[in-house]
Amino acid sequence: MEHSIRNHLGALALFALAAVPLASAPALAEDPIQLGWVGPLSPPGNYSGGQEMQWAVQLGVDEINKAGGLLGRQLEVTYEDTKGQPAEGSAAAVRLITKNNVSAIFGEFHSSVALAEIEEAHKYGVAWMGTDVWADDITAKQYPEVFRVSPANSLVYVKAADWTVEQGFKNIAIIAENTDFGQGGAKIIADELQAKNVAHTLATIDLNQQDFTPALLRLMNQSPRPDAIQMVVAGQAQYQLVKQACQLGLAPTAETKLIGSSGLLQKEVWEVDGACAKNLLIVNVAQPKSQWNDKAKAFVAAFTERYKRAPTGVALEAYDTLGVVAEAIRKAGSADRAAIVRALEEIKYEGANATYSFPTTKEPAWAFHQFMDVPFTIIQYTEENQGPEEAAIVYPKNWATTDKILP
Amino acid sequence: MSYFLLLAVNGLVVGLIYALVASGLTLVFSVLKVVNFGHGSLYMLGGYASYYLISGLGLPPLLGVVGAMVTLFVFGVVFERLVIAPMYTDKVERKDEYAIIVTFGLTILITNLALVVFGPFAKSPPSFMTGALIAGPLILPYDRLIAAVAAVVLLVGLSLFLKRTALGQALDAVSQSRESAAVIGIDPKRMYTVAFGLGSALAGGAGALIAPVFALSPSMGDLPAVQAFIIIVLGGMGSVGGSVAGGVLLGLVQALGVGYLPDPNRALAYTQAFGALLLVITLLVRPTGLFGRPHLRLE
Amino acid sequence: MGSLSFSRAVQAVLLAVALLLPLAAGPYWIHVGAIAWYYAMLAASWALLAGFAGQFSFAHVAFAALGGYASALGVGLLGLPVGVSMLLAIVLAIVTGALIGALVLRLSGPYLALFTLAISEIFRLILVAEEDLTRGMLGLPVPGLFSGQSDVPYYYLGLGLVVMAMLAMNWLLSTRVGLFLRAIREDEGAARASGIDTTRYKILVFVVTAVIAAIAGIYYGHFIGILTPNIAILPEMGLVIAMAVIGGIESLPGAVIGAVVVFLLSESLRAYGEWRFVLMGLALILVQRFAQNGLYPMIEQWSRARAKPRAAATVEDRHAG
Amino acid sequence: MPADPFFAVAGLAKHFGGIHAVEDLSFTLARGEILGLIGPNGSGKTTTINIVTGALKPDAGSISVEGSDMAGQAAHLFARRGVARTFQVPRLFRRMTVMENLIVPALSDASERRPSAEERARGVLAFLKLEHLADDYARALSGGQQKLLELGRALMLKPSLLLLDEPFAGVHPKLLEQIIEHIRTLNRDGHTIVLVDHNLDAVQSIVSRVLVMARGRKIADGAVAEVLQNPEVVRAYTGSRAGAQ
Repeated sequence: MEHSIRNHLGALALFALAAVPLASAPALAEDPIQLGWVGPLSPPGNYSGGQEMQWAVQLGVDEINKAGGLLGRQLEVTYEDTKGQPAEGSAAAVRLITKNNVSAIFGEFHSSVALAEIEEAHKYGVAWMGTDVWADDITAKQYPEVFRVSPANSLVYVKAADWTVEQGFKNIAIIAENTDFGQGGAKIIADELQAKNVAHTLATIDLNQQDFTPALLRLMNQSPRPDAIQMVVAGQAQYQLVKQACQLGLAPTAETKLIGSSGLLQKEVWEVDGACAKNLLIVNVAQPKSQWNDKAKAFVAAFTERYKRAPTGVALEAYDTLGVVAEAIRKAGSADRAAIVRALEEIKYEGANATYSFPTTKEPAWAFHQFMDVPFTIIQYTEENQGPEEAAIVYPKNWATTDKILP
Repeated sequence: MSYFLLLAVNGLVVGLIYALVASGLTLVFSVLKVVNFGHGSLYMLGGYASYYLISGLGLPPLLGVVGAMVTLFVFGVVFERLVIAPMYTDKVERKDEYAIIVTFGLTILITNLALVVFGPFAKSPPSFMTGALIAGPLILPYDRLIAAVAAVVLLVGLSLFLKRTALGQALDAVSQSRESAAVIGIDPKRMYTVAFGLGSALAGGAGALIAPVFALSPSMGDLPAVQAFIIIVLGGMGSVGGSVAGGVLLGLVQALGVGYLPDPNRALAYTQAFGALLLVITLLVRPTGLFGRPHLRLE
Repeated sequence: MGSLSFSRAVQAVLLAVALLLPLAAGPYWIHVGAIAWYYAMLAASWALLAGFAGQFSFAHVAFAALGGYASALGVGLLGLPVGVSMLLAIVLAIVTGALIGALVLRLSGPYLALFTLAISEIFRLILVAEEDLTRGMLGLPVPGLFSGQSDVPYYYLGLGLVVMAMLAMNWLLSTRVGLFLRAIREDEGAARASGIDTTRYKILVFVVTAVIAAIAGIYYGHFIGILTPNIAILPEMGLVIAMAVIGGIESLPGAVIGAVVVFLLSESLRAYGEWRFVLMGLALILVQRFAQNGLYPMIEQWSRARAKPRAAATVEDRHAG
Repeated sequence: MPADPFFAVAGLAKHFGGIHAVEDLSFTLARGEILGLIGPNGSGKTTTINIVTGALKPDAGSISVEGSDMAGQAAHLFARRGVARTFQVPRLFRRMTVMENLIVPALSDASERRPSAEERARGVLAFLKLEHLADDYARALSGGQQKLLELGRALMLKPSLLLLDEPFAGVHPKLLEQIIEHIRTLNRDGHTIVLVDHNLDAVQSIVSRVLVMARGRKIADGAVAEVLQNPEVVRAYTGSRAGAQ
């Protein structure tokens, strides 16, 4: 028997190999302050958005550490790829909380994943700060630990819908991707248009899809032809939509405007769509260049220098998310989880994109811990190869650089 | 009527492009009797290969396509020799499963590798020709037109190659019957290697041709692969002509389905389901495919 | 019978480790372990379907999705008690499993693979598109099963389900049905000529494995708390296939160990990002290329050769388990 | 007419596309009879076997087994009725042991228990002189041993009719004698046997009656010597006979 067991050790080694991480050592007191970042870095998640967020956060971390860290301690962020899968998100959250012993969690791009993560954050009493997750439900659950710097769908797409109505569009087509982001946003817009009695049609697209021509042809042949197409698409499918709508002569044209989401702020829009991207309207949740503070200017410069591409709104949001969390730690005077949660409710932090605070109002439900003054602009590319910060601002009025929509 | 025509022409053009994607899969199946579940990743590799050849070496776009095909041919030959070839020996018992697993493993390997190597942001090689052909109610972007014409050229070329050249006839002989091919002095194993290399080259060529039409991303091959599966089933597995018919049928069904189904939202959401449903029904009702020659696998 | 005792010993040790793990490991590994049980159930039942019965199906994760969604909708939409809702989901899995089993009777090899792939995609697209019912990609909330904050109850529930599924499948394989399934895998025509009603057993194996997959999905949904159609995407199916193949497609304990090892490895190598999946793809190809029956049976064989060297290595006890 | 026609087919036909693989085929078998079914390659012999064992459904005709018509029924029902077969190229359960190969058909009878099945299997193995291979994988057997095992597997069905599709093809001469001997013994023990071969010489030493097929049709049926005189048979075999050697 003894003999045979010795022979079995080989097989057990396989299992033991997998169990190695079980034995990792607990953190020491004067170790760096640990924070956890969550977001999609691989499919089926929106990995290009996640990558930009991760870069922006690391830039911020390096800045803080170079300046001496927080409370005299260095800052260390563990990045967890959640692949856009809720189970990955909840496992990542538990891992960050229990294994990496993080003081707070932030990030995320997908609402469905965020909804799984906040359950764990709530369970363990760890602050969770959403960077670019728009579903109302996230803050509507009113967990004390859950905050959000990004807009809620109701906050932005109500505005976007209102703007289209103000512009006098009479017949609006909504094209939404079949993700939490797209379906959530589309519903808000549709409801708002419904409430204002504006005709609209909804079309949902699959992100893997590459040929949208039949759907666009259908829109073209609608009578009357839509005078605006609002895309609620984050993934790369949006580039295809723009290109194909343009090649068909559907939009953007004098007859039909094309309004897109922030994915179109990435420079790839010019590589893929070329001239077709001219006259595109884009919903942007970042401040216009004219409003940039020194922080924003410095961030944009540093980001562009380091990653050889201009940051989009998502990067600014991610950078500010880290800033908010760091500020809360400073204010709390410790990396204690509960203290951070408390500090976040009292914070007033000037970031690159806005000055953040998190109200405790409970009505409407989603407003709880929701940053309300999200900068919201609608911009229009007026030249080829334009960066978003150079583009014309058509909304809101106080920031507008033009009062005329092209063409 | 012009609406119908618009949809139909668009469906036809896209269908030809689909057929091109499927042609390599067809060739591999007809000779090796293997469904290459890694086809989509080879297609993706072809797209990137041409992108880097064009942007890195400064090749003209069409030469980039040729370069991509050569690259993928070599890749296919090496993969076949190293991984697929053992299948023909007695060591491998479950041959069908073996082939599915190794080619599917190839997809997992390459798709994730692409993400690491090529990065997450979309890339797009330059257009073959910008703008669109406008004739009456018809609007056809030139890139699509060129891809469709190239598809026809490649498919006709493939058929002629199989019928007219010695190598092609040898491939065709092996696809009809390994045993009889061996009897007349053709080494089936060499033909398997050639077929897999050519199949990979065709996948790569398709990816390269379509790259300017759609953009490049590491997951760009997922959907075309599924569409290619649908097409080879529709067309009767292993028949080039059948694949063309299958591709066009799929293109038309999708275009007209999206164009005419009553609920526009659902019509679009189910675009891919149309094709999958077509596959399911074909396998149930007419397992030999709609257009192809009957195959032996079914008892 | 060396392998029998070997396999028993390994399984006993692993079960003991699994039972005691929550005492030693922190909440994270308990959480991860609880998810690993989901994959273990899927990999083992897929191994029964594909490895033993030769039905290479790509629809297995779709059955998990079916179970998870049905149970969640039963509670959320119909207002049923959780237990009733779960039962309903299982009944649905039986019916669907039988239906799919009956539809694919004439298909084998790549045709079966393509058919099930298409069915799985259609089902996933329905989950995405019918958002009024499923909430689409927003994700369907699923009520939890236990109050309290700890994942330990889920961990033990999952472990219990794995053990029960293994006992049930092992029992099935030890009866004549196991013999018939393998005969059908080897040569369906010859099996029929030997008097086996292949139709019946092919449908049976689809039903049995669909039920186990559905139970896995039900467990998973209630544990994670939210379901999205991504549960049934092709890469998830690929993960299950990789687990079963690497562990051993013709060995139920091999598949379970494969699932646990692959999942835990991919968790512990998170720092390597996408490289983990590159490695997994490579491992899948290499295992299939050089150890077609998977690593566990190889280790089993190796240990037997060490324990009792003998010339004739043809006798294997593949029911060790 | 045989005295006890317990197996009879009448008007059997099977078409594949435009090809008439079997056309209007009728014959009967008496209990205990041994029949040689011969004909050139492609004459429809294997298709006939496939039809009368349920592997293929006939387009027309009846198959009566002990008085009941089974045409169109599933293959396993034929097997359960005692109609057993072997294949041209052995189709064993390759990755199952010899013993397992044998007990599969036995256990397809729900009333048979495993111990008794194994005991019967050991008897069959003894008869075939394969006892020493009981625990080997079927795939590890030589070609001739595989043929024997397949015969054994058919025997496990307790067949009333045994259809052997080219049992001598590809068999080593040393084993050939053994197989012929087994067939003789089985026939002596009361098994009704149909022996399929394209080669008349090979079967005429065992069978007394032959049925000759050509292009899907029966062209002769009778005692060996008689059939050999039949000019149509000679014509059908001219040219193909040399190739069949």
